[in-house]
Amino acid sequence: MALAVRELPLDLDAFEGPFDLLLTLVLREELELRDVDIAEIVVAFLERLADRDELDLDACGEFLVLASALLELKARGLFPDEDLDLEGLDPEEAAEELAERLAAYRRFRAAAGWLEERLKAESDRYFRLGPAPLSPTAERPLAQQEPAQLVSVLRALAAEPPEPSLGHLVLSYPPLSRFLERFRTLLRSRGRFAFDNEVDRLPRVDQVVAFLALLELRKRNEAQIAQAGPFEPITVWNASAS
Amino acid sequence: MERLRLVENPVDRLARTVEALLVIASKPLSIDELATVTEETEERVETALGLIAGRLREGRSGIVLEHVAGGYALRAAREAAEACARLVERPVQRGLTQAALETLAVIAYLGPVSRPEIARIRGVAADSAVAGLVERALIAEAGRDQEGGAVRYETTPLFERVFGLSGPDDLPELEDLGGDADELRARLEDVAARRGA
Amino acid sequence: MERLRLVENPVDRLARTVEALLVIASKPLSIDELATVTEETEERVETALGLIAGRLREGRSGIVLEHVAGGYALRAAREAAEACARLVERPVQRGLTQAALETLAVIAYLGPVSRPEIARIRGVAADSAVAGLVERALIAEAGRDQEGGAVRYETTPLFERVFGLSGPDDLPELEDLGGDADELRARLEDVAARRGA
Repeated sequence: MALAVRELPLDLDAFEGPFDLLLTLVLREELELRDVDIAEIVVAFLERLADRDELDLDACGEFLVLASALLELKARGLFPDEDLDLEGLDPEEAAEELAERLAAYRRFRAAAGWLEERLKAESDRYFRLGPAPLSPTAERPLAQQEPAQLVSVLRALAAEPPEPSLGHLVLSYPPLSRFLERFRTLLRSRGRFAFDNEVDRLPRVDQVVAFLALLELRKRNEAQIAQAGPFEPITVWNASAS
Repeated sequence: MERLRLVENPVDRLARTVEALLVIASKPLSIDELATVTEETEERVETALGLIAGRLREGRSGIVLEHVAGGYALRAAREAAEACARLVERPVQRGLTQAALETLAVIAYLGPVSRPEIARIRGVAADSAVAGLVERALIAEAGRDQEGGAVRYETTPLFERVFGLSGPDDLPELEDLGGDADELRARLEDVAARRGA
Repeated sequence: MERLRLVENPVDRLARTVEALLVIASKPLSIDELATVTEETEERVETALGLIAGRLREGRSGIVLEHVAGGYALRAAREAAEACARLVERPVQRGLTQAALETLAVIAYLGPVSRPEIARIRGVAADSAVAGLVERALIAEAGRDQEGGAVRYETTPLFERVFGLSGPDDLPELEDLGGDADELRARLEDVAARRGA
C-alpha cells in the first residue's frame, strides 16, 4: 500500500487530525499558519516513511508539494510585502488554487476507491487475453504511406516547447526523472560534480526535488556523496569510477 | 423430432453463428460488428444474443455471455474462478497501486489527458504510474496535446473489460463521488465539537 | 429446485469448470493439465470432457470442443466458417498511430537507435510502439548499443516499400533541423528535455 499523505495523522501543538484537514482549516483561515510548526509535520512524515523498507517516491512527491505549498503560504503570511518572484499569484489566489485542487483531488481519490472496489468485486471474472487457440489469424496489410508524414512528426517533436505557464507555479514541481537524467549525464561526462553549483540558481522546490534525486542515485549505487559537515557543499561522484 | 429439426427456428442457427464468432474473437464484439459479419439485421442479432444469454449463463454453463466494453464477449463462469486462477495469472489487475488507480481514474474521467494535466490534479508526477498502466494495456496513447505537445492518454477497451464496465457511462458521476463540500464541512464541525468539549 | 441443486451430478460441476478453463485458455489444454488445475483425477476429467463433447458439438452449438494434438480446445462450428472468415479478414490499415509514426520517424532519421533513446526523444516509453513496428516488420534489430548494451533498431526494406522510398537515403530532407543525424539527435533531445514530463 502506498503512503496516504493526505491522511497522515498529525499531533501538533496547534492541531490534531489528518493532514488534509489541517490544510482545509488553514485555507479557511480557521487555523493560523504562524501557529503551525511545519518542521513538526515534516518529522511526522519522515517517521511514517522510516517505518517502510523502500523509499515511496510518489508519497515523497505528494508530501513535497503540499508541504511546500504550506511553506509558501506561511512565508507570504509572515512577510506579506516580500516579492517572492511569483507575480500574479497573491496568497488568496494560491490558497484558493490549493483548495480547489484538494477538492478535485478528493473526487478522483474517491473515483480510485470506486475502481478498487470494482476490481475486487470483479476479481472472479476470468476471460482470455489474446487470440483463441484454434482461430485463424490474418495479417493486416498497411496501405501505402507518405514520407511527408515522417517529416511532419519529426518537426513537431523538434518544435520549441511553449514557455511554462506561471499560473500553477506555486504548486508545480519538476519530475524527479529530470534530475535523475541530468545527474547521470553529469556523472558520465565529468565523473564528479558539486551539487550546490548545479542547483543554487533553481527555485526552492526544484532544489528539494534535485536533492531527492541525489538520494535516489545514492540508493541505487550510481553515485557516491560526501559532505564535510552540515551546510557544507555536497560533492557527488561516479560510484563505478571510484 | 425430425419434423422439429426441419422447421428449426432460423434464429437458432444465427445464435450458433454468433457463438462461433464470440469464441474466436479476441475482444468484445458490438451488435453492429456482429450484424455486419453475419449479414443479418441488428434486431435479429439481438434476438440471437438473448437466446445465447439464456444458455450461457452462471450456474448453467461454464462459459458465460457478458455485455462488456460496448459489446459482447465470452468469459469463464465465476464459480470456476479458483481453477482459472491456477491456470493463468492476472498480471493486468495484480498490484495496481493507489497511485496507479488514481491515475487511471483521472484518465477514465478526463481522457484524453496528458501527464502534466494528471500531475496537476494528483499533485505528484504521474510518470511511473502512467508507464505501468500503458504496460498493462489499461491505457494507451491518444495523440499529442495541441499546445504543449505532451502525449495524451485514454483508457482502452481492456480497461472496461477488466473492470466489468459495459461502457464509459457505467462509471459513476464524478460529482457524486467524494461528497466534498458536505463531507469536509461535516468533518470540520466534528473536529470543532470535539475540540470545544 | 433446492433439492435438485443438492443432488447435482458432481461431474456436471466439473464439466462447467473445464468449459470455463477452455474458454480462457490461449492454447489447447491436456487432460493432465486440466486434472492438475481442477484438482481432480484424470478419469473424472475425461468423463467431464465426454459430457462437454456431447453439448458442444457441430449442429447443436456454435462452440465446438475439439481434440487436437496438444489436448482440448474450443473452436468455431464449421457452419459458421464464412462469418468467421469475414470477422478475421480485416481491411487494409489506412495509417499508423501517432506513437508508431513518431517512433518510425526517429528510427528512420537517426537509426540505428535504442528504445531508451527513442523514449527520451518522445518523452514516453517506446516499448509497445517498438514491439508493434517489429511485428509489422517495418523495423528490425540492428545490433546493440556500445555503452548500455541496449538493442538498437533500424528500418527495413518493407518500410522503404511502404513509404515509397528507393533506399535508406531517399528520406525527405530535414536540413533546417540540423545538417546530419547527430545534430538532429542533439536538437530532439534538447527539446525533449525542456518539454519535461
